[in-house]
Amino acid sequence: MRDFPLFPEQASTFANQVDQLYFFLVALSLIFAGVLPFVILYLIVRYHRSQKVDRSNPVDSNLKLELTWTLIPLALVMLVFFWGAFLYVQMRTPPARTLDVYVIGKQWMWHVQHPNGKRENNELHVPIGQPVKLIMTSQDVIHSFYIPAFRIKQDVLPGRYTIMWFEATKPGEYHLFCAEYCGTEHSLMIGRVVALPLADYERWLATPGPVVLPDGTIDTGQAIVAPSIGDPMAAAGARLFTNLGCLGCHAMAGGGVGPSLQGLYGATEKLADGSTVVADENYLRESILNPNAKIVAGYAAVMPSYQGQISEDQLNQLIAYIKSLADTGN
Amino acid sequence: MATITHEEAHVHAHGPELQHQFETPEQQKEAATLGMWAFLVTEIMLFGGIFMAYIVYRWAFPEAWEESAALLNTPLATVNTVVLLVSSLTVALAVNAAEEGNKRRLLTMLALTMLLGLTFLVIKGYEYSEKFAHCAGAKDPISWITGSDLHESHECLVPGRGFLFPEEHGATGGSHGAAHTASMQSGHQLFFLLYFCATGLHAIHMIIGLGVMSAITIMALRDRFSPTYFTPVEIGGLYWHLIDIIWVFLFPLFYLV
Amino acid sequence: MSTISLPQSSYIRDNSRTFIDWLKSWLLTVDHKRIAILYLLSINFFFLLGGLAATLVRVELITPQGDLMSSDVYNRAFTLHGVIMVFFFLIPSIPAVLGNFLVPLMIGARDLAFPRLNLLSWYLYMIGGIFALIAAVFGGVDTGWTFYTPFTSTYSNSNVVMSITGVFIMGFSSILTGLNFIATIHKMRAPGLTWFRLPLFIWANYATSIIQILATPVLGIALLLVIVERVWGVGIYDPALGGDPLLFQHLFWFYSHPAVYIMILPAMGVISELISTFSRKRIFGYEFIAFSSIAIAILGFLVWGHHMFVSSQSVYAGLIFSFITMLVAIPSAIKVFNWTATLYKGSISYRTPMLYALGFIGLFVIGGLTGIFLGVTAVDLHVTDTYFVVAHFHYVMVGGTIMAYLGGIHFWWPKMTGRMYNEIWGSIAALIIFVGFNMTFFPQFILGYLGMPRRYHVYPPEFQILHVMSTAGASILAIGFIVPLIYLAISLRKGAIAGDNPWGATGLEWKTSSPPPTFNFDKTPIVTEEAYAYPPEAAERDAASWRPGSPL
Amino acid sequence: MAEQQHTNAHHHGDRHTHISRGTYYRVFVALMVLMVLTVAAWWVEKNLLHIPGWLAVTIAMSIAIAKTVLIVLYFMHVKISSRMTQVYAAGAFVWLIILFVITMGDYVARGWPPQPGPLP
Repeated sequence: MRDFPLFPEQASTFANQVDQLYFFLVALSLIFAGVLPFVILYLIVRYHRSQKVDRSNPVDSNLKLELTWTLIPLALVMLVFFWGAFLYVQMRTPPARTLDVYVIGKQWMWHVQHPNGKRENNELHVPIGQPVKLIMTSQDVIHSFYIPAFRIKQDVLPGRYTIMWFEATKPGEYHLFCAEYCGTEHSLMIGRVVALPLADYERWLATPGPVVLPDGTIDTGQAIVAPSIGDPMAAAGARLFTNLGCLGCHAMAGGGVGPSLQGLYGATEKLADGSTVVADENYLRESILNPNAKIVAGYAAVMPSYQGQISEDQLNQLIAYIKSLADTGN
Repeated sequence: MATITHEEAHVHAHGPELQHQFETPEQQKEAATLGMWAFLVTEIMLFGGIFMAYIVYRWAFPEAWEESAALLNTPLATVNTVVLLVSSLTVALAVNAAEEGNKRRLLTMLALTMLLGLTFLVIKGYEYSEKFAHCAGAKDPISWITGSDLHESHECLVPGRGFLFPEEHGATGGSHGAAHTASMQSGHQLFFLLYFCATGLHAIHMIIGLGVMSAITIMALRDRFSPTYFTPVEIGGLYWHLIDIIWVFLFPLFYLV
Repeated sequence: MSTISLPQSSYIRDNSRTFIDWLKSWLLTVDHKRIAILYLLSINFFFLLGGLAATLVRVELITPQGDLMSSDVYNRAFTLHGVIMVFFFLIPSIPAVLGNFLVPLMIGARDLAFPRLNLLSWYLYMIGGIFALIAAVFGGVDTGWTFYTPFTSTYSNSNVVMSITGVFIMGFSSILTGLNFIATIHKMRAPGLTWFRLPLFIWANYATSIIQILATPVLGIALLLVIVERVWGVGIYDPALGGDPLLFQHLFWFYSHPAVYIMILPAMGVISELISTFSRKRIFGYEFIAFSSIAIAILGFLVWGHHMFVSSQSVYAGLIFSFITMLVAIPSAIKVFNWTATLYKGSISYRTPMLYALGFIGLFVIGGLTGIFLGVTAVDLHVTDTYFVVAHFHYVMVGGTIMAYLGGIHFWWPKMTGRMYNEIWGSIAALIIFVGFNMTFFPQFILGYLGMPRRYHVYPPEFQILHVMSTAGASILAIGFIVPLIYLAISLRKGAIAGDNPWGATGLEWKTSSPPPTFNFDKTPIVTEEAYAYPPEAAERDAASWRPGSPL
Repeated sequence: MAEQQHTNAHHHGDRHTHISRGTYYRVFVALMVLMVLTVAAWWVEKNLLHIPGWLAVTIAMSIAIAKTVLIVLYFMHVKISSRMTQVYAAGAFVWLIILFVITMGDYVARGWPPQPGPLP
């Protein structure tokens, strides 16, 4: 017997909350969609033209009745709106301390890189009981990262990062879908999410394995370090930072042509035009690809663009590196 | 049942300009005006989409906007604005003449309007051809046509694969090669793309407007209008004024950044 | 008028002698009724075509593997289904067929305000349709009917420009219909026909027309920019060139959300007519139904962002769009309650149009309520872009618009053709459609909550049972759509002569002969009473006259 | 035909009012003045004093709106048109504003290009 599910598994902290709201909505719907048809059935049988019943004094308007069936539904939808809104804000606001995983979508596969440098394709291993933040971008068209068992979905856009977070609660394997139509093999852009206890996750992280990189080359010997020791994604970023000559201007001690990046991530930067901006992933991304869009106050617009010179993959590593500078700076 | 149809009855009761579906000339005129306004609403929303894109990208790339607008020919556009405003006056006077039944003045005003409309298009065409000439490597449209004075192109403001924003106008200065990738120029290219889309769509409307005005002129020549019936002049005028209004916004948005 | 023969002169008859003359008399007609018939034929053709594409999609989905067709063909099939059904069937369906036929009749006018524009709008519709057909025949389109960028503008290798041109041209047809109705309803009402005496169908069409003229041009420009981007390779929506793909979504949904109301508002208008007529009662809460149409038209413009909750639109915008979406639910609820209340103390008959109307209420309630699920941000994050959405909008569009369209066609069929269809077959078909529809789409709600994404060609095997149920329902639904074609066609020759007012309905369209003469009324009617002016004792009298053997 | 008069006659009182040629000329002069003003403002902020961008845009747009109002009211006869025409003329601009304000509201709050709000 093939399994025949009627309800999806609950495997994240959101799942139960979303389902509660869902069941509340189903209950509300049953009151309307379940009762109203019976009212209609009753009326059309009782008042069928063959029935001899009292039809005197028909009414064709009643303000009280109109107000009742305007205001009661209004109150109910407001209730579900606020319920949904609070949950939504929560689902869209990642906590401060998260495990950051970088995701690149491309026609038609998902490419994932963990902080320690471990890569995987069309799979996502996550620890349970730990908030995980996915920092996602696309190389081509719009995709959407969707894990039904976690009740969460976020479009993945080219040219910017979108962020999604969740906390898995139950070990197991779950579906991973691309939910935004992205071309011919859209329905093959699927995979699995493996939720593991933290210890198993760390063991898995330390296991090297060959993986196809987004640019098509095969990476066989990944430099894997135990997650507690260091951050090889950031290490790769640091190497890149040196190789690209960034250090020439962005001296760590400050005083260079460009601002120091020490403690930059998460800080509020003052810009030349007087406005301020919070230095998050999207700001860092823009500052690398299009440096002149936002000039930090006190510096000249002299940095060249790295658009087309580094891949999405390398960009992720650079950003991981800059983020690691914030951690040590604190 | 009556055998005389309404149409026959109406042709007798009123002039031939009253169409069969209407009861009175007033009703016909009001319906035409309201219908035209509904159409103008549509036109405004059509340009609204382009203006929406304009607002988004100007907000995203303010410097690119300023640098790009400096390369447009503002004096010519100013002349064009005057031309269009005058044509709006002549159209308004044409409607006035039709209302007063003054055929001579009506024809003069219509002719003036079309002449001004053509002037606008000629100036606009010159502006466009300047841009295209630069892409072809010529200094101005005349040398482009004659084929003389061709040199290595350092500017091409027509969006597309050959788009090249001149370095000396960019904020970055010329020393960094990487500063001139497609992405760096995207703001500039978007400006010119929107410029060509918006003014091009406007020019198409202008051409349609000229067609409408010619049709009205022919009708006027055939004595189709009277002080009681000049609806085509009136709704044609509305269309012309709308073209004018759109230019009133395009002018500061593109040339006076 | 006698009920023994059709009237001597009507809009259908003419004295053309040759076939060419006859053809010309139809293709160059400016009579709103003939144009409505032209629309009826062409729209039904597109409906069958869209239905064929849907059949392909459903048959493919019987098995979880892609064994019947390749993914490319599948993508083209669902795109064809979406483009044809949305742009060439649902949007024009009720306004262009029933609206065209009935608006002048219902307001006592001889024609629409701009008959030639009306004909032009049909030609634009046909040209747009031909573009879409050519695009389909020469390889098809694989973008989905939403044409999302940058896939559509940069990556798709199919006939995008051709299809978009078709949709663009169709848009102008829709605009012309809208502005024609606006001028007509404002300026051409019969003497005495004040706004609050208008049938609710007119109110609904008026609200629809407002949406058509305000929203359609924005779609036009959004699609035009996609064409510009594709043809010239410049980036207005492509982030690689500085553009923003979300701008397209904003412009697209600024049209396409109100477009949902272009589809459903006229349907609600039809239902108001049917419920009142077959209850023999003035409609309950006339003003509330009338103003709720206008409220839906206006609020409908403020909610487009609820299609973009997961698109990386700002959280603030998401909350505001969600809030207004909740408000839109209210006028729809008001309508449903008022229709139900109309039944109370009526004299109800189960004629075919009434069956469709009752079916509409049931299905629309489900469609509307699941719309609230989707409007609630937190739930939407899970169910958007899944079969839940597919089921929801099919409940609204098929369960709503098509039920009303069929109900309206049956109700006014005697007025259009002068003949009655077979009542028994009519009722059977209505029931088949109702059952088949629920079987097709209810399982899709479960599929959607399970997480089955839409537009999937192959899918995990545990979803198969629900997909098979859905396809089984779809085959019943298909039969339900074929049956009316047959008995309606037969009725053209064999149907009983209907007479002017077979339903005993109020409304000006029933005061003229069936089919109506070319200029609708021999004498411009003067209106002295409100719409649905059934006297208080009408229901009682109707019930008293019922004998066993009279129609149910 | 007398009894078939159209009923929607609430504005019949002013339908024969009419805008004189003198008004047209005066409106035209006002339009030209406004045009000179907008170009002058642009020239001043380019060459003489630097003012913030938002102020320059506000000036330019206010002048454009003033011109539009003049054209719509007088040249397009909306001032003496029926109430319905006035509603439609105003409606178009109201709907434009809906489109602009809501869409830009999203952009400003979301931050695109990236510029995060308090809710990332």
